[in-house]
Amino acid sequence: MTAKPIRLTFIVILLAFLVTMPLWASRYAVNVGLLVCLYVTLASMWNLLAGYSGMVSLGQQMFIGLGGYTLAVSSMYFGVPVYLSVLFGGFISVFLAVLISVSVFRMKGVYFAIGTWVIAEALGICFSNWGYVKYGMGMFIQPAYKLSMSGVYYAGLILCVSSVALVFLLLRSNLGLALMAIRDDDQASETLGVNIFRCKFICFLLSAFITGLAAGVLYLNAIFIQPFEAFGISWTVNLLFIVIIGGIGTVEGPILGAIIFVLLQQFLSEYVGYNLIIFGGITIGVIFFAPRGLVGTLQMKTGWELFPVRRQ
Amino acid sequence: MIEYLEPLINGILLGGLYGVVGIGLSMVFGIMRQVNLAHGELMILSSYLSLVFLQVLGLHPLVTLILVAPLMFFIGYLIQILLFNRVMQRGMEPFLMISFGLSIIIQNALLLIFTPDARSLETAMVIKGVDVFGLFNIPLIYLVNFTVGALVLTALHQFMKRTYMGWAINASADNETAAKLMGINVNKVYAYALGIAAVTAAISGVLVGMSFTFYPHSGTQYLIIAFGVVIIGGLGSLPGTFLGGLVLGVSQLFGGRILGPGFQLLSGYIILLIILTVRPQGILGGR
Amino acid sequence: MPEILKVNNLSKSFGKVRAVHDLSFKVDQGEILGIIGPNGAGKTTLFNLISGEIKPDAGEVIFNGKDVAITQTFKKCRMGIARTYQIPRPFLNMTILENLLVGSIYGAGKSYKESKKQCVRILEKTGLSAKSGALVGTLPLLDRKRLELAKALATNPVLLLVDEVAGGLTEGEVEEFLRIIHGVRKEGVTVLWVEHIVMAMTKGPDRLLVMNFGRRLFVGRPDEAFNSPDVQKIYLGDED
Amino acid sequence: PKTSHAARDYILIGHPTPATGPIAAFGETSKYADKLAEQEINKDGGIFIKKLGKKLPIKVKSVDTESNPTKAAQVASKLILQDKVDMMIVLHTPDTVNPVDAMCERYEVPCISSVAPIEPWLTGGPYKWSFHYFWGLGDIITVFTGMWNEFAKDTNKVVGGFWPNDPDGAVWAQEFTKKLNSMGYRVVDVGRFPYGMQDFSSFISTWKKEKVEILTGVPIPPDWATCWRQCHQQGFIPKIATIGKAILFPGAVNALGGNLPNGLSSEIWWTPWHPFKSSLNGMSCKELAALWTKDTKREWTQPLGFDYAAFEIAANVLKRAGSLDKKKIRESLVQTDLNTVVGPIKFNKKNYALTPLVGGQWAKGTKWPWDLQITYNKEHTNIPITGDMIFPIPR
Amino acid sequence: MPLLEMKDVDTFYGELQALFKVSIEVDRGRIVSVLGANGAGKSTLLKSISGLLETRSGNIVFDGKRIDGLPPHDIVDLGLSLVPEGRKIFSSLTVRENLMIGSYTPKARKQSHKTLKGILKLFPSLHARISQKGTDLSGGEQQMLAIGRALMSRPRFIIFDEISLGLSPLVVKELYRAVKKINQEGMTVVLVEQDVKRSLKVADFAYILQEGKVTLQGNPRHLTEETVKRAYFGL
Ligand SMILES: Nc1ncnc2c1ncn2[C@@H]1O[C@H](COP(=O)(O)OP(=O)(O)OP(=O)(O)O)[C@@H](O)[C@H]1O
Ligand SMILES: Nc1ncnc2c1ncn2[C@@H]1O[C@H](COP(=O)(O)OP(=O)(O)OP(=O)(O)O)[C@@H](O)[C@H]1O
Ligand SMILES: [Mg+2]
Ligand SMILES: [Mg+2]
Repeated sequence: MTAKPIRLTFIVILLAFLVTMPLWASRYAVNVGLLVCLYVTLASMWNLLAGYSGMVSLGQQMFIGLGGYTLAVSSMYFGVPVYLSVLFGGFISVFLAVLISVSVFRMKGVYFAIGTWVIAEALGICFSNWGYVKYGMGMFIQPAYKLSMSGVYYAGLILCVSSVALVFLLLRSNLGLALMAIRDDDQASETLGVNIFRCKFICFLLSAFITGLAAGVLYLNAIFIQPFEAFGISWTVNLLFIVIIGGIGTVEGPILGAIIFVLLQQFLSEYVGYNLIIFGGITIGVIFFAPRGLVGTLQMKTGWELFPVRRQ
Repeated sequence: MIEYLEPLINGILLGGLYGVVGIGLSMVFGIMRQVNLAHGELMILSSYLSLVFLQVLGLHPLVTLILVAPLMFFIGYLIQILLFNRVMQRGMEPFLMISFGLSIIIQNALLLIFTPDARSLETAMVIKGVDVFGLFNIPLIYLVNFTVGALVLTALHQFMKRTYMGWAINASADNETAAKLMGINVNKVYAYALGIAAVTAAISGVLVGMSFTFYPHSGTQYLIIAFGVVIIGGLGSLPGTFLGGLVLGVSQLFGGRILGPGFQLLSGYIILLIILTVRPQGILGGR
Repeated sequence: MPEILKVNNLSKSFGKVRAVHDLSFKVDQGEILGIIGPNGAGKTTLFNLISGEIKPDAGEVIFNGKDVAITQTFKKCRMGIARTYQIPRPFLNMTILENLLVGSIYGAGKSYKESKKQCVRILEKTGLSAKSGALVGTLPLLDRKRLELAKALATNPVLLLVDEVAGGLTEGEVEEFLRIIHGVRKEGVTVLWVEHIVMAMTKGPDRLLVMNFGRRLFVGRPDEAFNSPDVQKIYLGDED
Repeated sequence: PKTSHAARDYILIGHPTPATGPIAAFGETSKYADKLAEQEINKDGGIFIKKLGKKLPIKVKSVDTESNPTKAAQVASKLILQDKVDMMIVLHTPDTVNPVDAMCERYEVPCISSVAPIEPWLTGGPYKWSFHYFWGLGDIITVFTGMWNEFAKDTNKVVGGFWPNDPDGAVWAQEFTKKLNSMGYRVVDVGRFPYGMQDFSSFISTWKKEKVEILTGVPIPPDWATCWRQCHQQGFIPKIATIGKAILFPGAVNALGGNLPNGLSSEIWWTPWHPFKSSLNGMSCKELAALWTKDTKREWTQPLGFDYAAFEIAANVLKRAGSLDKKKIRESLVQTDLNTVVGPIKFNKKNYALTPLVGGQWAKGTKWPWDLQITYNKEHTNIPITGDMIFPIPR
Repeated sequence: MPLLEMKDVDTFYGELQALFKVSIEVDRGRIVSVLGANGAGKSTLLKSISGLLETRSGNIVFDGKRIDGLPPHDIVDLGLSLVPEGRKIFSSLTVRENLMIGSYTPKARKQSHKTLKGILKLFPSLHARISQKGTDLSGGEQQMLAIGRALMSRPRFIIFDEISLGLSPLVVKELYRAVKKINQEGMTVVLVEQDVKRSLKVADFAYILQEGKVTLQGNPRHLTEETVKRAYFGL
């Protein structure tokens, strides 16, 4: 097959482009690049849950908020180096994921979606009632003032590349097979020996960990965190937009979706008053014209995949 | 004892309102198996429509329903025909996205037309209380909300259980192909269903508009209530929706009374999570 | 022959319906036990109880000397109990090969390489080789039935529960399934087979279990069963 | 990191504003005030830049924050990095001001911010590049208690607190409780509560039980509307209700419905009666409010003056800097000493300036359904009293 | 004039052609059997008639009216009913509601209660489960429900896809008796059945499909087992 070398070259060129970006691109471009990287990461993790394991979560923001707050608390109150704090954020997110897993895995489909959302809302309320993190006032992550832009960018890039690679490898692994089976028919997959709880659990933890990390990097860039926003549903709605516009259940979907999303956001913010109406219109339009997302529709038309996960 | 009677009664009555807020979503969510993120906006749109009629024609808010309800039915019908019908069979996500797009369009169009100013549907009722044995007052508006809520839910439940249209809505959602083979015009039936859901949104929009103030972005807040209510009760069960409203209302007010006001909303969520953990299909949910 | 499965006083009700009622029987290793009975007699429910998808109200399911009535489904599969569904339940968005790999990797616990080899063999055996890369969504009924059986075989079963795989097939196709199942038995697999096709049930099983209203009505050789007046009355109906 | 000035023939001022979302009501006047000030500044060519030897007009670039802090940070960095703004102006609530100021600190861009109390703003300090003008908590406590003290004899000095768990609520609860206790008031605090509650009966019955006669707090408008209506439903009407934030906007007040706004008191940071003049063209506050009403057919609101004043400061600072070098602009900001429509602005060591605060009350109006009257001015007697306090709140 | 006439119909699944110029005729009051191996295109044929699948060319005339291109629900209104492959029971309706929805068309509604009684008599095991959820039934019971549901519309023309799938021999026998009876009362019937012998025994006419084409047609009494087999497998 000739597809394989083409694919490899493409990936290498893309990587080279991304890695050298801070050297030649404007700082604005790098900033946008960072946002794209972070959204790719977050969306890939949502896609891992929703697109491959059938766990449509509306509560990813719980890990975003937790990651951000862990960063804020440990860097501001304990003087922990920022990047280490970001790592803590990942671990705390995993901890939360373990705590709630027994409860949320009993729920399926929309129940799971709403269940996770409610947990995130509840966490938001808890944080806004908690004096230690300054109630609803929010916190500044001041050590981040001093970080270099390219440093944060590379952190984002590493997360982005490793999350995509992780999803790809995971799907090519045996676990990926089980996940797809669970998504299609969970009961039937169980009678074929798949331990559903374990598979979902692994995915959920991975997704929590990386989402927590990405949130840390995100708030290194945003610097100010506030509970209602950090634990707000709009995060997951954005991820939903990215994954669905890009193509759910594909590795490439979140990448394309994130690029479109970030560029749209940058572009639209200037149309004050109309920006969201246009955004809504575009959302509906894309769903109509590319029902399987852009990547899904492209794949149908051309049959070409950048990251093939099927077993022949 | 008396101390707990007040939150109990208030909670039940508040729950009635929550129930109505949930019905429209329950129709779409439980019966058509889709998540309509624009439900809250349909409610608030109705509140604004009622406001317009109220100001232009000088009617009582409840009376404006005579105009608002058919109008919303028509709007719901059109939304289904033009937008939702195209993605009904494509799983959960495309529908989620389209309804999300619709919700931000409605929200921001309202913002452009009506400015971000607060509005309310004025009636003399809102500041009246009903004295209960001289112990405490129950807001009159709560009684109205509860009564309307109970009526709407009962009517709709009977409609879904006893009429061909009700069966047809359920059947279409279960299996489109088979429904077509029964002679059901599936697209039209869905459009009726969303029309009905929009009418319940209109009713809850007017009640909410009378009880509270509203803004173009108020919809979101009611959406999560509606979700809670439907989930607690169990998908597809209209009595469940009403029960869900009561459970949410009572647990909020009790939580607020016992744990402190900061925990009023939180205790509602916690009860919700506990119920879902113990009974992942909701209280009256079948599967 | 050692006995591999023993069902003791098993009961399961759904509301007022007693789907399986105080049922007991034994199966020897390597045997093919056919199960027949009127519609709603409880055959599928019995399978669900053995494979673990539903838990019994009372009674025990003894597999290889161990009571597995409340063991989790996936564990039972790994112990060697495999099943097919009356209405095929393939993984629609996966290829045929992938469908089988799930069972082989998770149920049989093999490595990816070994699994692939095994699956290719099973695909040949069930006549699906030509379509191994196709998505399941478009397959016609016969192929779905074949796939249903192939998936179960991929888990390397000790005990295979077959629920109406031959329903809706032509005589020739039924005979093909008969051959496959006899082939499986030759490898030492015990088979429980539910079917409404009289031809298959006379030729296939060593013994027949006849169920009615969740109870055991008759156990014995197929010819005996079909000649029994009780069975004729409740199951076959009068000659026309 | 440095941001250099882009070659262009105008001065670019970035202005993130909450045009949509829950706090959009604050941003309502932004667009109008921006235009007005921009026209005035550019009337005779704009601002003289020494290095170029000519005047450059200013241009304002507004972007929407969607009332979301993270979005605000994002659009601010776009303004800084992509549009290379020479200066930033940001107003309206900590949620908008804090993240934008953080971005300005990070990328070293001079920034003028306002309409967020000093205390939550200060938590992001010490600031180098951001300069803030507004009132602080001390001022508001003084004004509120000042208003109550005038009727000290006629109340039992029991104060009910209605403070949400947002940036303002947290700080207000703490400071008010401390101060009020020292002044001989008793505070009945029901605790911090989240936005969007539908039922406040547990609050109200607590206040009733504790015989509260003065109600105070800093809720958002919808929560206050719900609470105040339910107070009436429960037959609980305190003698005084002094509420921050929720009754700033005529829209929110009208929406209370019926006679409910009558007698509600609040803080006042700007009115048409403030005795200040525009540093751009000498226009009085009254004229400014009249212009707004003429052009938009709507009642004046308090943010109008503050929106406008931000541009007065910007023009003055740029004029004195005579340069687009960010350091020079900052220096010039430090030296600011200007009389604006919201009063004199002179930034202190911590980069903020306090603006005068008085107290007032909503009463039946003539032109509009409800008018905000200034009823208390002890600390700033140059601001005239326009009406007498209605006491107690009529039933 | 035949009740149903289908001429040179081509049907596709996407790019894949499943029917090639298929022509069939069904006379009023007949029982017609459609036979063929798995994948021969029987279900495709039936779906084309009932409007579930669009035909690409050719025409279908039912009772003098062209029905190709009409949506399925309009075709049902004309009195044509299909028992689909795979039962397709409505999961949120009870057995009773599943049956009642069968009489959705205005004509059928008027007599729904009477029809219901008749159907419960035909399938007594449904009677016992009348308020149970439709999909909680056993496989065979679901098949009965699907058949009963289609009969509820009191069609003039009924098509059974895999009529006896999953039914016990006893029930099958009774079902065939019932089919004969409703046929005698005037209903036109099309049967798809894997049990060739039984099917040919009741049919007045038979079509045999192979790979999407009609390879044999005729009166069953004139068809020998040999010719049928050949038409089936193309031996
Ligand atoms: N989940 C359920 N809820 C309620 N009743 C059920 C459920 N599952 C099965 N039943 C009932 O239990 C009885 C036994 O069903 P089962 O599926 O075991 O029958 P079966 O012998 O497999 O019949 P068939 O030959 O028709 O497939 C049936 O009468 C059925 O209606
Ligand atoms: N949804 C579909 N998409 C693509 N191809 C299909 C689809 N359904 C059927 N086919 C193909 O069309 C052909 C005819 O199928 P059809 O279902 O009509 O056969 P059949 O005679 O009814 O067989 P069976 O006895 O298995 O029901 C088969 O080759 C099948 O693979
Ligand atoms: Mg069965
Ligand atoms: Mg078929």
